[in-house]
Amino acid sequence: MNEEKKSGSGKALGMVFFLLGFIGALVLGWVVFPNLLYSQKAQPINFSHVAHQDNDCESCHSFRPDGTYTGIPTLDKCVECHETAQGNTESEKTLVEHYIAKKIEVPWKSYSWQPDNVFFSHAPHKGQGLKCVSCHRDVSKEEKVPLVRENRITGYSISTMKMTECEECHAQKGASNNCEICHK
Amino acid sequence: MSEKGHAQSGVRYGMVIDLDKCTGCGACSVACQAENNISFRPDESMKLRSITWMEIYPMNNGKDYPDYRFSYLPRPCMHCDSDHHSPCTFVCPVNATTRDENNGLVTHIYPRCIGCRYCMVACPYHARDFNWWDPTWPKQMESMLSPEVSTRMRGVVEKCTFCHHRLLKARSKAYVDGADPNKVTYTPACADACPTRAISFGNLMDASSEVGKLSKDPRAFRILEKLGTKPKVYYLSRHDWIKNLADNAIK
Amino acid sequence: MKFGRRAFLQIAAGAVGGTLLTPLPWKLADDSAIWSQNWSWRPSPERGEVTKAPAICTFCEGGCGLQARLVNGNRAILLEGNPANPVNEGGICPLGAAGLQFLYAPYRITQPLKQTKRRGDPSGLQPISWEEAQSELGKKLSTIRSDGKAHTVACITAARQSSMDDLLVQFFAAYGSPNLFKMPSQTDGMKTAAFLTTGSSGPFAFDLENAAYILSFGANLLDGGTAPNRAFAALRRLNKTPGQARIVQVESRCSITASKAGQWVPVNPGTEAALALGIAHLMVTGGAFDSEFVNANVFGFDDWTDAAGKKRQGFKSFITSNAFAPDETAKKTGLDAAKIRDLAKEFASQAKAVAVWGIGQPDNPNNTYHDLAFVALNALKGNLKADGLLSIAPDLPLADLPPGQKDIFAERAVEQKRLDLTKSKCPCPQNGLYGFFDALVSGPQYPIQVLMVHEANPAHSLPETKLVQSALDKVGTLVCFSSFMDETAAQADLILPNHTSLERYDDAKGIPGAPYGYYALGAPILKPLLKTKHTGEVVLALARDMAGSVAASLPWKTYEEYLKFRVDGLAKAQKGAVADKSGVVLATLKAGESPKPNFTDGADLWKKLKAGACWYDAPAGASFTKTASGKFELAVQAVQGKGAAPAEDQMFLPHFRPLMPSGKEAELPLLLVSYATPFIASGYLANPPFMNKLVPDYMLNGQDVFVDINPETAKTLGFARGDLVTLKTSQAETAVRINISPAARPGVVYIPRGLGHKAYDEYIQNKGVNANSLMEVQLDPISGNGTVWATRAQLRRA
Amino acid sequence: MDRALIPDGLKRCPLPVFALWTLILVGVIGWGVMAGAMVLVKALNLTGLNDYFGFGAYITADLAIIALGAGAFFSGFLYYGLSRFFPALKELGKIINLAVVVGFVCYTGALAVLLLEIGQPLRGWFGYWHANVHSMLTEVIFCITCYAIVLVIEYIPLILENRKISEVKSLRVLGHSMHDVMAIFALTGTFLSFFHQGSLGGVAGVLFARPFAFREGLFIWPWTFFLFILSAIASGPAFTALICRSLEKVSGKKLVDRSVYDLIGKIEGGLLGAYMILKIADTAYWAFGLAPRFGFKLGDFYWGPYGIWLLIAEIGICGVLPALILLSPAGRRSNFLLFGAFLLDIIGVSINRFVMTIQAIAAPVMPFDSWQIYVPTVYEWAPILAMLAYCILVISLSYRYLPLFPREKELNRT
Repeated sequence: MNEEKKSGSGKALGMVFFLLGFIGALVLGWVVFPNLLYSQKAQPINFSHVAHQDNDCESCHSFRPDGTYTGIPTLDKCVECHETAQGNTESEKTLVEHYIAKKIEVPWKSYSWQPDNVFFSHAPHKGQGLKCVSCHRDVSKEEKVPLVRENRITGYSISTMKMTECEECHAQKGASNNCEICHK
Repeated sequence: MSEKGHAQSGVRYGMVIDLDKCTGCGACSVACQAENNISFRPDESMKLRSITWMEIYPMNNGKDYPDYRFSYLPRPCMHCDSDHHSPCTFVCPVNATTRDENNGLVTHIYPRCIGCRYCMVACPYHARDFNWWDPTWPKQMESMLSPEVSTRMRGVVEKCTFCHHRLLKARSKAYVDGADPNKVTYTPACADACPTRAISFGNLMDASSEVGKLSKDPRAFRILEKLGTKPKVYYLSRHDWIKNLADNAIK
Repeated sequence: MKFGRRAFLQIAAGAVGGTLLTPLPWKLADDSAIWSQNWSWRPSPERGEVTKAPAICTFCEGGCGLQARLVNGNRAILLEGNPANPVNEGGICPLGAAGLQFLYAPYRITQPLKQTKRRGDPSGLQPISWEEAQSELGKKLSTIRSDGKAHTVACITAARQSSMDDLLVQFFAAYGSPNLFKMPSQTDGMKTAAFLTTGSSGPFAFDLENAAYILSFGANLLDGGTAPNRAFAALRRLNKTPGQARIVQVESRCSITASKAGQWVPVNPGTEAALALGIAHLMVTGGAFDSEFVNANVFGFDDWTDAAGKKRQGFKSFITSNAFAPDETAKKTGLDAAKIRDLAKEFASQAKAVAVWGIGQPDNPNNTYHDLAFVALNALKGNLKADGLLSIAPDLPLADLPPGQKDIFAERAVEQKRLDLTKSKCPCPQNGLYGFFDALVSGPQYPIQVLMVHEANPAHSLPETKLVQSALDKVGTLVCFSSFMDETAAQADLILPNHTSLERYDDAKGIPGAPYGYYALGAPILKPLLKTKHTGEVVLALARDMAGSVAASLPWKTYEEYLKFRVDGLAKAQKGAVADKSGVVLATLKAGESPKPNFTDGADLWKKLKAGACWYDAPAGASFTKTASGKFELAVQAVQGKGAAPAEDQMFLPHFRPLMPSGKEAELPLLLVSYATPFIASGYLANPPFMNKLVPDYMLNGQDVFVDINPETAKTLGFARGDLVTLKTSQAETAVRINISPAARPGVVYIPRGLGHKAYDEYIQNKGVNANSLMEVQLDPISGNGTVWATRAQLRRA
Repeated sequence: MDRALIPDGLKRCPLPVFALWTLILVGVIGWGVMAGAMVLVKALNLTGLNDYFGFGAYITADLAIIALGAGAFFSGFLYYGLSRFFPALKELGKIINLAVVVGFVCYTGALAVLLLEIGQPLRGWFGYWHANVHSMLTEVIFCITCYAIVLVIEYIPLILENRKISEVKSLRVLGHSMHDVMAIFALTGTFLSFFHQGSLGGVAGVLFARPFAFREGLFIWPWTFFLFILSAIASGPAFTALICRSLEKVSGKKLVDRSVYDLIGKIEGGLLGAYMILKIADTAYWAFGLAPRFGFKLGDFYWGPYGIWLLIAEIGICGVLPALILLSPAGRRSNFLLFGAFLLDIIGVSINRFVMTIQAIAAPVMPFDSWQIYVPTVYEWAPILAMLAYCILVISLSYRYLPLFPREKELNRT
């Protein structure tokens, strides 16, 4: 292999090959990889927030007396209205027959599930000029619950808030950013 | 962080353990294990690898029968209040262990810890334990695990947190009740459990509090005060031989 | 090829460059870190609402109030003390704090089992349904009964403070067997002594709460005995002021109690009573005793004449003899005379001084004559006055069970003597268990076809294991009601697993050694986790199926109903009150001055008790109306019983009479004493994993147990710390390691109790040796109680 | 192929012999890598470490090897930096290449072992990302990494000098141009090394609750910072020289002039002497000033296997003695004494690193606490030995295929 006499065309060709690899990598990294990384999981049954608009968020997502937050309601909450079917949607049918009748909790998937090592309490955040939608998606017009996109490596939902976001807001609001404020 | 120079907040959580009341029964240590999801193994007799946040140290007066006397000394994390940094927080390369200058708690965050064990080397009280194995429980006993404390992973350091998750819970309740979250009080599991009421806990800077008073008691002393670690755990004893064992003194 | 390679290199270069400009490498690095923070193989506790549920602690007889933390009402995550309970005031002992590890123990028995092969073969234990199990046992019992052999059915239970105890008594009375035995306890000795001296049926109780000076003769106050809280409170109260000897511990070993006490009086093992009599001698000779009380209420202080008109020596002339003079006492106890004089002076001069013994020891009772010596000391202090520091535990006004109806079978069987009494006679309340074992082993008068064991593990937790085992081997069918696969259950022919105490209704009727009335109720904190059943329910079902008089004697449908019935009686009595919030101080209760009831009827009381409140009442004091003399008897006429009067006068009097352990001193030169430690559960329950962390490595290391010996003893034997040696007693021979400790008395070897389990799981199995297998039991001459104090032993190089 | 790679005009041992030698080394490395993999998979319970000994063999080996690797930066500093003012130092040019190779292997090896030491290797990079500026370890992590990179850059031109590679014009040019700027890298390296050698000392020195290790401040650092630097430069070049000598023995050739050894001897003698004076002063102050303030006698720090002999060995036999030898011309003249002294010097510094790491934590601080003994397991030995094997392998390869020693040809004319 004698490198001494390299033709100009060779150089150009080299450039082409280089770009080939370069652009290929960019596409892989920016387009393909993210889609590979996140799985798409459907909720066990559809839940239409619109259909439940007659009552406000608190009537289903509320605080317990000890300051903890109920998050996604458990079955007994559903039972309050859906002892028997109210309408005739498929998902309500499954709710009544499969879950309520058999007393099985609906295995809802959370969109903003925090890992065990995180302590998050809604209590301090409520009434700090924060609305539900400041952190959660707006469900007021939501007929159909979206798919849950889970990171295949970490298991985090794509909409799980990461620490940097918490830190920023805490910094802005002058709230403590000490580790144990949010970790357990 | 620590640069703020501490104690500005007026809250310094601390503990006082009365060795005249303590019988060394170990209830504090067991309650701590249950409260904090501390893992255990079939054989726990290899003490240098056994995870115990509240360790019961034996000590004796060095005399022979029948003048011999001994005592037990429960040792939680001292949550050292030494200036600027605690021995351990000073050395952690990744800020996994820090001291909250709002309340003096020295905490350790497992997901951040890289397991270099420099903090263990720095701590003269052996208050820090390393997860040499993947923590595992008998299947049935996984039902006993508390959701209020995360289970650890192997390869990280852990230690007594003064049950800071109880503080967080108390604060949440205060927010909901509309009370002042900075005025809440709480007790760690060990103090709650102690059957002889030998352990008291509270704000050391509040002179009217029980710990505020007891820490000024003539019987009060701390371990290794000469090192300037300024522990926030005080001990009480009426026996000189016990006090003498608390700090090195050239005889 | 050359071209190809260069092209490849160029593409690669481009790819590398490009990749670095995408999130890929950085995201992967970050995600792998996050992955390591949430490894799927570490458990992630289910989240949800955390609630509290009241409970009572039945892991020992202390009757502490508990509080369980639950997640979503179905997962118990923590046991705490109940702050509203006046006994433990929110405190909890290590065993209680680890209690959930029994609920979730891997070695729990998940459903009824039947042995289909040789007894003890684990592969032979086959799961059966509850119906099968119950009918199997029911049929057996019915057939035996209809053969008129009801007396060949026996039972051993540990139930003492629980209403299960009365239920079993009722069942056996109706069924027609006298052979119902309790696991031995100090309470047995307390009852014997109380009956002999005061004629009452209840055990002695000590007012630790109001004592200013506690002279403890080897009592286990702080070393992890049963019901420790009152001792803890005393320590708290009396340890305040430096230098003052408010708690004095008389014991051969420097135990925790000895170390924490204001003063430790080291004596030869088993000579505590000798010291007590020595002190009595000085008090009487020095006239430093409550003569007013003695003259008015004590029989047998002066010389007396017995029923046969024979002149008998009284306590006064007996104790004043030189045999009890300080020098003599010094010889026996190993103390110096001066020390004994000081002690006597101190005890005599103290206003509120009480002599205590046996408290907290969950194990076997004492030599009765020695207990009488301690009682005598209190009598001399006048502690048995109405509001004295020594009294009789009050009898709770719980509803009595309906009079058991006896049919022909029951009548016939009950004529049969209880197996242990077929050889000896006993005029007093006593524990016949060891007599029962002896009878079984030495070819019994009649065979035992069925032995039921309820919440007890005799195969491991009773001293002289060898004897117990050979007795169990003699039994026709062994039926176990244990929740756990313990050593006894492992060799059962039929197992009907009980709920653990946190899954069932249970109660605590008073606290051993406590003068005040106490009753607490425990309701299940969650649904039973396994296919288990409350033994009380099983007994009721058995009775129902037998119909006739048996069913009629146990009319309750459920155990809950039975307890409601009992509580109803408590309510009807309109005595005592409930403590539903913290702040109730039992110490201030005066004898006879009951608090005003703060509950209306049975239903109301039940509601309050179920919500975690406990019932309490004032002390009963002591009365001597039932004795032959109508007084407190220092000279115990009851000793005579039905038999012929003893020849020697001292047989009526408290005296020092150690029951000598077997074996030659030449061969077994040392004494072995087993001790309880707060770090190891030594009763029915095996040590929970949490507590294993407390056990120091100089007590247990890997599989090796350490025995404590004095440096001097070690020197003479030429042992160094950690040496592996052979420990030999008349009972067994085993390998142990040496721990050299100045806490040990020269010439004595100390071994911790509660180790050496063979059953259960890897967290418990094969750790150390079972002290009980080395210890020797002597039957007390008066009561026939199995007593344990020391065993001759030898240590030699392995 | 092998022939073609060997620098022309130089003699090297026959390929089979070399192959065998390589094979052995690769074997050892494989063994160590296996052990390392086990540790990564089954976690650190395989080691002899425990809650008492958070640091052990891994750290000790790293500290020692990094100290000895200091020869690279210091020789570089003397040669590229100071030789302008002290022409005598030009002599070092004859050995500077070897120094670079030694430095390279020491640092890269150390980094590899460091990966095993942490419980959560996957999060190792937190050290850069979430750095705590107060932690000496942070300083160590950054400096070592940077300096390792510098060493790679310094090593590349040597590789490019390989006969075969230098046939490629572009690479040859690159090589030469890198040589010209080497001075800059050498000085950058000097700067970085200065810091991390020091911060390694800081690691022990800042443990203010560990009376054995803690030293008081000088400027903004505990003075162990400076003691470590001094001890490193007082032993690094000696290590390089010793390796060079071993190469000579093995290959049976003369690789550098005796004068080079003599010069290094002089330098090391001076530095070691200076270090010893300060170290003794430090020890005295620690024993009679610092420790008593914390309630300790010197005797409290020595027990059982961790006896006072360590102090005597470190300061006396492996400190003062070699210093004296190296300072005396007579001592330097005798090969036995000279290289003996070098060896002692190296051992001494290694002992120092061991003592500051392991004994510092073996000594109980709480009066009712007890001494403990640390025994490393094969899972600690194997990777460490593998690291050494790796060092030897790279040095062997470099010696065989690269013109490390400019004077080799002349010195071995026959």
